[in-house]
Amino acid sequence: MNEAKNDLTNAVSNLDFETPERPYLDSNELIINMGPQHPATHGVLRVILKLDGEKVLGTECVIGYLHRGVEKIAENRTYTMFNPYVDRMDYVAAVSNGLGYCQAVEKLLAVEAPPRANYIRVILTELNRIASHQLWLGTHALDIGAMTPLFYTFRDREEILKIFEKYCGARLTTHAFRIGGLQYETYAGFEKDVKNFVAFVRPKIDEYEELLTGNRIWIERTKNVGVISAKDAIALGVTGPVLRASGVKWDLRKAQPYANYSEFDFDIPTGENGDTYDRYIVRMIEMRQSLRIIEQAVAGIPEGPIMAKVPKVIKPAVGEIYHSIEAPKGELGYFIVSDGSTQPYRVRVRPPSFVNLQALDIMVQGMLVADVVAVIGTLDIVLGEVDR
Amino acid sequence: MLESLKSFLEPSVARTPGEANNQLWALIYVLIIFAGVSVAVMAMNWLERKALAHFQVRLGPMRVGPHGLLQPIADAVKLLIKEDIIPSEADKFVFWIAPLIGLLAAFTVYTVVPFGPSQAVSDMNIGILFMLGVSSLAVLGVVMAGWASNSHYPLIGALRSSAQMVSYEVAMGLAVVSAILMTSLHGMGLYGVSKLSDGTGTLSMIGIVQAQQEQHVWFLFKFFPLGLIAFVIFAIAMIAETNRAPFDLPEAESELTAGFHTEYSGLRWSLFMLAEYAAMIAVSSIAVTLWLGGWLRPFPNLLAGSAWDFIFALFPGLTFLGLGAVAFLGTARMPKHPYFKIQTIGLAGFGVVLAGIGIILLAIPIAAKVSNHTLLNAATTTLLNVYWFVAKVAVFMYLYIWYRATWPRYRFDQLMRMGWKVMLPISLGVLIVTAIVGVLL
Amino acid sequence: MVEKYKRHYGSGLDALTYLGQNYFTVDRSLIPDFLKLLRDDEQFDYCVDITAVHYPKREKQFDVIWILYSFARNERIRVKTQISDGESLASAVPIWATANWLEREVYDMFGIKFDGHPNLKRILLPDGWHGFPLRKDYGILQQDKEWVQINLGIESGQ
Amino acid sequence: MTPVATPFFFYMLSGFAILGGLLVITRKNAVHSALALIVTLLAVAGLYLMLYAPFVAGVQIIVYAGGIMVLFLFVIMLVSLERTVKERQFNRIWPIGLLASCALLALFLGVLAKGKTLFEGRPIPPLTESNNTQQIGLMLYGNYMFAFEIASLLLLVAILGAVIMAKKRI
Repeated sequence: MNEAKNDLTNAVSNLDFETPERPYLDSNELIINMGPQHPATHGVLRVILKLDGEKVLGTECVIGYLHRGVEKIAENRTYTMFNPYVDRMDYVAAVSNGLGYCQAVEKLLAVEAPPRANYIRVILTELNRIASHQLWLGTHALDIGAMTPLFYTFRDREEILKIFEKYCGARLTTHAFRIGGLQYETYAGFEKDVKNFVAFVRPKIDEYEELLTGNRIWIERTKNVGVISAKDAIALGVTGPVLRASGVKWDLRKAQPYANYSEFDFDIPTGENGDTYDRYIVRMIEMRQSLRIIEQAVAGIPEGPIMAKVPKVIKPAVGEIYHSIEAPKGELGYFIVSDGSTQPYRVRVRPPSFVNLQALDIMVQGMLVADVVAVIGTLDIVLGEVDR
Repeated sequence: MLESLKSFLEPSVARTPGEANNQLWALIYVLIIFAGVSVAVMAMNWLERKALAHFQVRLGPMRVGPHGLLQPIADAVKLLIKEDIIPSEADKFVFWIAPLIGLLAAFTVYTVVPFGPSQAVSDMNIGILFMLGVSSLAVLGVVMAGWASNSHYPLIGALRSSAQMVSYEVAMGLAVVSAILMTSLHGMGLYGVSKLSDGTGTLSMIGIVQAQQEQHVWFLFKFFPLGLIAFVIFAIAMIAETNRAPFDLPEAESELTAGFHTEYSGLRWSLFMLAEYAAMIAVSSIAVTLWLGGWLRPFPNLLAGSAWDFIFALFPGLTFLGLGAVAFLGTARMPKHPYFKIQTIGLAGFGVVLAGIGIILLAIPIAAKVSNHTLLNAATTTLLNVYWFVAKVAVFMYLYIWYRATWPRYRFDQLMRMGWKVMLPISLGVLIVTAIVGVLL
Repeated sequence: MVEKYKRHYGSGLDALTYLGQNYFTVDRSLIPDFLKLLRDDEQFDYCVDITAVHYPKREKQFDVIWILYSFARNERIRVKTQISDGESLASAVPIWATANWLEREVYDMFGIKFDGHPNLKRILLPDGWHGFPLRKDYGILQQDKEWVQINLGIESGQ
Repeated sequence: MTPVATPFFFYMLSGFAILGGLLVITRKNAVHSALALIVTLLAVAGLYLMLYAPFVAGVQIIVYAGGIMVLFLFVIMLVSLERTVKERQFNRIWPIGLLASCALLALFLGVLAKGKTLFEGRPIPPLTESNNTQQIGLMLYGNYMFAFEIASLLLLVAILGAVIMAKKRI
């Protein structure tokens, strides 16, 4: 208890924001501790807010409550053994994490996954992107006070999880990919399921938009809230939909295509103002674009092997590699250093949530408490990935 | 005793217990209203959970009783036996008294709510003023709770609440005044103004409804669209006054965890909830009284005559029969598994109770029609008055749930801006235009 | 580009490629200037990541790595430098704002200090923690027993 | 209608008013003082009711207890409480305070002593309760129109002043 108190004062003393001299009525500056147990911090994020009334003077994020030392674990596991661990970082987009890791190791080994594996990887990853965005939308809307979208999105996300479960037996931490390709062939009816899902979810996305996009309160709550300019976004290393909403048309799937994204036709949505509303619109369009990719991919799955020729014991040559993919939250990078043994010498994960969260402070300066909640939601952080 | 009973059921006497200075009857009325509101709050609790659930593609409570019908009782028992925690740093006395003040304010308001021309505890000649005044005291409970908890989230909730209620009370009051203004015009119909009257209106709740009866129009439609605008302003302000979505900032759970009642638990917390729902019903009854003709049935003048009276008199019974039919439908759709046997029986029993009430309520007007007995006639009238009033209030209750399921929450500054820059000027404008129209027309 | 900088800096800089990925190894003394040059003249305006690798057997124990990206050139580059334990580096926060948390994490995990960092303290681990977990001499089961005992009240310290 | 204005209620309400007033000045905690003030105001509203002035009573509740006191509480909560608790409660200007209260007391005693001559001995005819509001309206907009307008002008000036003072800080 005592320790916690000290901790708070320490953290706050670092918030040395200027306060104007107030000779007359001195309204108290309130220090509020939001989290780690708070309905709107999406996990165990703790934000210390310095408030003047309801106006935010400064914030300080305290993270690490979910720190599991993933990078340290990686150094003590073989390449194959570490694969399931990456799913536990961004647990709402586990498939993307797996894709990034597997491809990084494949790059280090200089092998290439066969085309059929790539197609299935793309389908699953894009499904996962939709699932992640749906979860984001539900919780974000709930933060802003709209209860109902949460249940709609979770209902529809369930269909994706069912496909995952049928494919690999797991719903959340799927461990769907292996280094060099896939372990499992698709189940019978996979393609039909995916096609059905695409047909099913299109009108559902319209349904979400009906509830929110034109809603006056929603617009008022999100327009010009948490604005970040393209310049600031780049300087802060913000990636993903947050960067695109600021007007930077940059998506790793297009900029440096991995897997076989170059074969598909899709658009990169961008916003103009870089506010919460634009980020919302960008993500909604991204969901539709993902559906487009899935449609193309599922129509063109080639026959063939699903696993490349990878040695039983993975022992990459001495060297290092950085590989990054466009995860639902932004650029997810893996920096792997090999010393020639079966265990990676060092695995560094470049987590999009962690870097994006850094932008919270400048996004909420001068805003109100309610906006802090909206901005945390719009950054779409997953604490498992922030803390690793 | 019977004479006394008759005298109060007789609509021609049309006296409230307060007016007749009959303390015993007043007490009985108070007890009936207290019980009725408490039951209504429980029903509302169940209804909100169920309706909200169905808005959100889920089922809501299903375990406690058939379709969760006993859930409110289970909740109440749980809250009663829960540990009552008072934070050690809290201001004990204020913390203790805060929920009581809210509750007191919410229930005192019902003194003047007119369920019929004589079905009110008392008919004060400042009725509406009394209602607004007492319901404005409810904010004190919220503010005291927030402050006494000695914690930051409740404090912010209390600050929001006080600012919000004070701002919206102004617009609300002006909207009410424009309705009161209409009571002074004695003409008939939508734009009717009579030069013959002395032009004095009334603040009495019963008087306001009677004015609508005399003018043959609900004030909602009077001077269309002026009455409608004032009503809409009131309808918005009353949501803000009762801290309900989308104006539930004082208890916004995603920002302030639970706002002013963060530190409350168990019984004390349930008192806040009781007060909130009671206040919702109370402000809805103000709206019904002022704009929707209170206890008047639809078209009391256009569709006048004993035949129409009789047809409308069947409504309460038919409503309950309908509810009973819904319950039976539910029974029929229950799974046939033995596990659901008790629930099926329970639901059927509930349906029987509802249908029984429906039959009794049907029987009363029919018997009155046939026998034309004074007492039966009086009972029919009372029944109808209360029925139509409650039915109108129920519509508002449903709207409350609907709003909550649909809209995101406003932000504090937006709420304030809307209160002061939109609602206040419009209500002021409506008031002035109403006055001008009333004088010139 | 590489030639230009090689000429300019001489032996302090080396450009290498592995598996199609380019990286510079530079001397520690060049650090803030060279990074600034990359941002200003070569448009590497996006600092993807800052991290470190520990080689306990080397004299200069740490590799510190900046991963940079240029939107204009659609190109990635890594800058690598070696420092020994106890030495500090100039902070990149004035160059890329994103370096703030990334450097804090490097400090948290490796104990590498960055001069001129506005708020260099632990980020993932609690403030009072002893030891730097991603160093190779820090065991995977190791914990700061003292911290656990004081703050969590767990006597065994595990 | 039987009168509710019994001496019992009068003494009870006055007792509440005085008790509340005493608590207002003796409580160290500003919020407690404000709450005590609300008790006083409500008691005074009750006294108005006993004088058959329900409109004034209602307005007293709405404006003072419901509106102004909530704003008071709002301000008190915003301002640092810890500091006010530490500060001295009374400013020690005893002589002036004593003088003022003595003068007030003398005034009251004078009224009490001369009461018989100031007011006629007969009981005031009870006002009809039903048109109380109308009477107030007629009074305000008839006899006292000028005073009413002056008061509203005064309030307008006060509002402007408050806005200007607040604007300076921003």
